Amino acid sequence: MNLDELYQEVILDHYKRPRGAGLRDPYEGESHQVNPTCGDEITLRVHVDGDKVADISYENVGCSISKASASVMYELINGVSVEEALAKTAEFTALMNSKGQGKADEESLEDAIAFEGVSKYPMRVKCALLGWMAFKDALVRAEAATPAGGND
Amino acid sequence: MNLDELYQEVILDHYKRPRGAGLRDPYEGESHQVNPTCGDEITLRVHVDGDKVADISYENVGCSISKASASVMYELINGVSVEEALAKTAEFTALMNSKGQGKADEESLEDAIAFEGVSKYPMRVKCALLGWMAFKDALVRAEAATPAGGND
Amino acid sequence: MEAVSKLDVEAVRADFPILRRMIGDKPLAYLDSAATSQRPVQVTEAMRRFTEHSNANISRSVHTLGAEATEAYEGARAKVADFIGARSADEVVFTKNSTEAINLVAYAFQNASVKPGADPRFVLRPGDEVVVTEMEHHANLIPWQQLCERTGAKLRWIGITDVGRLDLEQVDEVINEHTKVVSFVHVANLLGTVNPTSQIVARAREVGALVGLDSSQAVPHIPVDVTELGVDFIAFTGHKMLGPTGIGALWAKAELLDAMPPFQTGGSMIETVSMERTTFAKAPAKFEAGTPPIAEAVGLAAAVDYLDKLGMENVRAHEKELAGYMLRRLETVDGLTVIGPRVPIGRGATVSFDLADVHPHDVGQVLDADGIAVRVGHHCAKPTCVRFGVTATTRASGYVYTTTDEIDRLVAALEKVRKVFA
Amino acid sequence: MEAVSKLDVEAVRADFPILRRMIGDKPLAYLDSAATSQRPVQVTEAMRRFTEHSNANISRSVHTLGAEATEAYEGARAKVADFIGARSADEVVFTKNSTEAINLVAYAFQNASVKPGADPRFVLRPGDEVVVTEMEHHANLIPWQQLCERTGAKLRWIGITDVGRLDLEQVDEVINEHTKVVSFVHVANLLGTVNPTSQIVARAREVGALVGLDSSQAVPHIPVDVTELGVDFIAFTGHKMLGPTGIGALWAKAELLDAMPPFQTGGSMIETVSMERTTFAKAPAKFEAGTPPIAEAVGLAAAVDYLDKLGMENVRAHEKELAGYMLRRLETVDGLTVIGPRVPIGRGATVSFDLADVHPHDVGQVLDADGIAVRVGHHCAKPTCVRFGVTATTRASGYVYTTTDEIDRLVAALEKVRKVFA
Ligand SMILES: Cc1ncc(COP(=O)(O)O)c(C=O)c1O
Ligand SMILES: Cc1ncc(COP(=O)(O)O)c(C=O)c1O
Repeated sequence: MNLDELYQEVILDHYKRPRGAGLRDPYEGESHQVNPTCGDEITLRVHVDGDKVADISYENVGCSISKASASVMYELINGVSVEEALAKTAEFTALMNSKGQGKADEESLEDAIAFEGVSKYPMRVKCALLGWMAFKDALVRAEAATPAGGND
Repeated sequence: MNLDELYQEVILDHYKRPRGAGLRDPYEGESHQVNPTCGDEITLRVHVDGDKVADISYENVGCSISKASASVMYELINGVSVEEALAKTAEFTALMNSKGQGKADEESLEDAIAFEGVSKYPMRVKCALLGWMAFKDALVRAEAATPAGGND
Repeated sequence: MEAVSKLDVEAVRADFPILRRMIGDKPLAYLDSAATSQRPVQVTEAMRRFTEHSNANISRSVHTLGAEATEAYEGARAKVADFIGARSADEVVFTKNSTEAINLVAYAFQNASVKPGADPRFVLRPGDEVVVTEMEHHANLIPWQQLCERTGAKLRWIGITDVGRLDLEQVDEVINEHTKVVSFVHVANLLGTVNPTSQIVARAREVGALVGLDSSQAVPHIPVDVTELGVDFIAFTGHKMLGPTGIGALWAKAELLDAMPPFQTGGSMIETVSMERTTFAKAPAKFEAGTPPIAEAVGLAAAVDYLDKLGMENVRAHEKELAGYMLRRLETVDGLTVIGPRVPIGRGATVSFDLADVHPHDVGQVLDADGIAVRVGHHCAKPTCVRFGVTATTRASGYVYTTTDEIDRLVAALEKVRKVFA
Repeated sequence: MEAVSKLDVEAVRADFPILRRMIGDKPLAYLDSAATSQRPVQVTEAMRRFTEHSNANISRSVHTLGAEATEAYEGARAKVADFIGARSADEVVFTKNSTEAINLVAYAFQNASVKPGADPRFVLRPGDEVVVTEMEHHANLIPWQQLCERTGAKLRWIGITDVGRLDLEQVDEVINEHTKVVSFVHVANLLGTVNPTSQIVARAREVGALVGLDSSQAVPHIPVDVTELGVDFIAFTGHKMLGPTGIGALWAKAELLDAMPPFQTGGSMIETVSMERTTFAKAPAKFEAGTPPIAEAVGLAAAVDYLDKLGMENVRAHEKELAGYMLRRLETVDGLTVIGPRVPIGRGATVSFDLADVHPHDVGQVLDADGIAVRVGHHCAKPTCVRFGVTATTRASGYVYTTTDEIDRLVAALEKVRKVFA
């Protein structure tokens, strides 16, 4: 096993200095996700403004991979359109499920390409996806809470 | 496997012409035994007179070993004292449980020595003992049914 | 005979070390595959390799062996799911055998019936009915009997015709608006009957009952596709399909697994646990409390690979021929009566018979002296025995490695039985 | 260190092929035996020999393979019974794992509680209480939680002190005249604590409650004699004691097994069966529905032979030394806090710890890169985690093949962990 491949500088940096951490108002959807095999948890809120992800805020307990992944996600999709956020979520999820076969697109995934190596470690893929699952779930809840089309 | 060792003439003879078969009156104890692995059954009655086993009568469904064993038992213990009947039962049971190591005493067990070979076949030992278990059980019931010491 | 089927039986036999076993001075003729099949060296080797290379507990660790073991175990699940045409690997729950798989479903009803807010499809009350058949293995009878005893529901059953088929004329009456669940045997282990399923499944749907199959004797012998069958659950078992003991499987629709309360509880089936309260993981984990049969799953996957390589259509064709040959040859034995269908249509290569009233124990014993292994007794199907007025039968059953030569040896030895007990 | 104990660890290691495995370019240091032990070649070989020579279903046939398989299976039962000091082989029920053994007992209560005429010791009503401890594995917690939920009984528990021992001061209050059953962990899998049993057993007797042990981590590691323990039942599991997966055991007093209603039902556990009604065989058959893990029983017997040959007193002595060495060495690591007893008294060679708040997943991952396999997570003991204010721990656990050299490698690698996550 090549440790450096898994624990890249970028990952350790996001782990030690998570971007956007903390729970903030306002928000329309909140999700709580648990990884039952290790007990890791995240609570994540989404504030949608128009067709934009206006804020993602979160609090989490977990390993470096799950914490760094949430931080990278924040950087990547906070402030972009809902559509783009979902596209990036799908792209990142596919990369994680590629069993080491996927090639990350730096243009699109930016810092998240550091997780390419994680996809070789099936036991860690769940860690890397926990925050993203929370985002998807919170978004669904936000959309359910907001009258369709209306945003004022 | 040596078939002749298991299916001796004596056994086949008792199987084909069982001695003492049929259910008769009077009797003080009756037992019904089932071999759950093969469904073989015996109903057996004991009539005790004084300290004597005055009659053993039975009806059974089963393989040659179980039927011959009941017939041999009838010959061996019908009409003897309760004490002797129990001693022979113990002797035969020990022989059957000897895993092919026991030596049968012809003086004491008569035709029943033909079962010596059966003790090598663990799956058949239960067949050979079914009637004897019914006898022991019926005797216990007979004694429970009869006022202690009294017999008139 | 073998020329017609596409199985190269001699090549198959070479994979089964036990088939070279001698019983005394006679080569073993193993005609007891309906009780348990033999294992090819591929299965034993896969398990040994796993044990000596990757053995670890699954799901809860990040070390290399743990990851390899988890992948092997989940890979086995996916393979088994694929083998029976399941939509998703998550619809396959590993159990210890078929019996546990059926008990799991029966206990889902029992536990739902005492649980406020349980899915009404699983709640049984007096007045409700459960349907089985008269040709069940005890594994698909007693769990339902017990369930009925404990909930007040009523057990009903579809009878058997004289030729050993389900009496389908009873279906519309026995399955009715009171029926909550129908669980019936796919291929009968005593009679060898392959039951037609569509009419019973259709009737169950009509009355809104759940419907499942005891496929213990089906999955090893005929192509089984759960989607095509249109049922809600099936149970089967590793040791009858070239796999190891200690593993079986329940397949059930994902949606039903979600609705069912857990059966056994403990580690690896939880979401969160406090001293006061537990919430459960999603299926299949929800139903797999404790350390599962990990090496056994690896063995079962190897067995599935083996059967896949042979091709289940070829297995079926081989056994059809074999059944025909068995029936034809057995009927030549004086005093022999087949119990079960006497034509090789809608039946497998499992044939029960009575031989001139010689007790099956004695038949089996004499055959064993010739190296021929058959099963004797009630085959865990006492009600079937009662239906045909016998306490026990002698049963010969074949599988992928069974030859017509072994059947010939059986027939010759049966003649010897008749002589000994004439 | 090893010189003092009578185990020749190098000779032992030679019997375990997996210990020669390389993880990347590092030799495997397997420190995860509390999750599952490795298997010596003697176990694998015994299973292979059985499979290739005597494989058959048990109990119901007269053919040679069937007789051999039955003798092997029942012989394994006798061997296991002897190993734990049971009075009779009939007191040992084979299950698929510990978890099933405990569920079997819990379901005896559940089923007795809805059965008219059941033995009153197994009947639970609102007002009755069930007692466990705060240091249970989920396997000995959730089945009792569920049982209480279904019967209206109340679950109570004995707490843990700050040093990781049972708080015995609570015993007299928690176990009282309402208590019907006490089931507690013998050796705790997260903390490593070896619990003293006599006070709890005595108190349970005083109030007339049944009392049993989850001995999953005890039977593999310390001499266990059920008669001396004076309990009513114990549960343990094959894969943690050098045996295969797919098999575990419940030991219970014969008289209790007789009084308990069956759990799973099906073949091989009956006396007679009709469509209407079933009567059950005597224990242990009554609790072993379906085809049991036959080859696995053979493997477990070989594991018991292996442990017997080592001598359980020697195993215990080796692990006592190992525990002392682990504790001493781990305490030298900066920022490391042991969770559980910090002295090698009343504990086994299973040590959980926190390392400078680095998440156990990361600890485990870095160790794996050095070939060191430890377990990380909640170890199926979430309430224990909560008690010590952590969501997970890193756990190193040793067994008969564990060397002090492997502990040294662990300690060195932990220093590396600190560097990566400093
Ligand atoms: C204390 C304890 N109890 C019960 C179990 C469950 O054992 P199994 O998973 O074999 O059922 C374990 C092991 O995981 C354990 O450590
Ligand atoms: C039709 C049928 N159902 C169920 C079973 C039970 O299978 P197992 O003993 O593996 O649970 C069997 C085999 O004995 C069977 O033939």
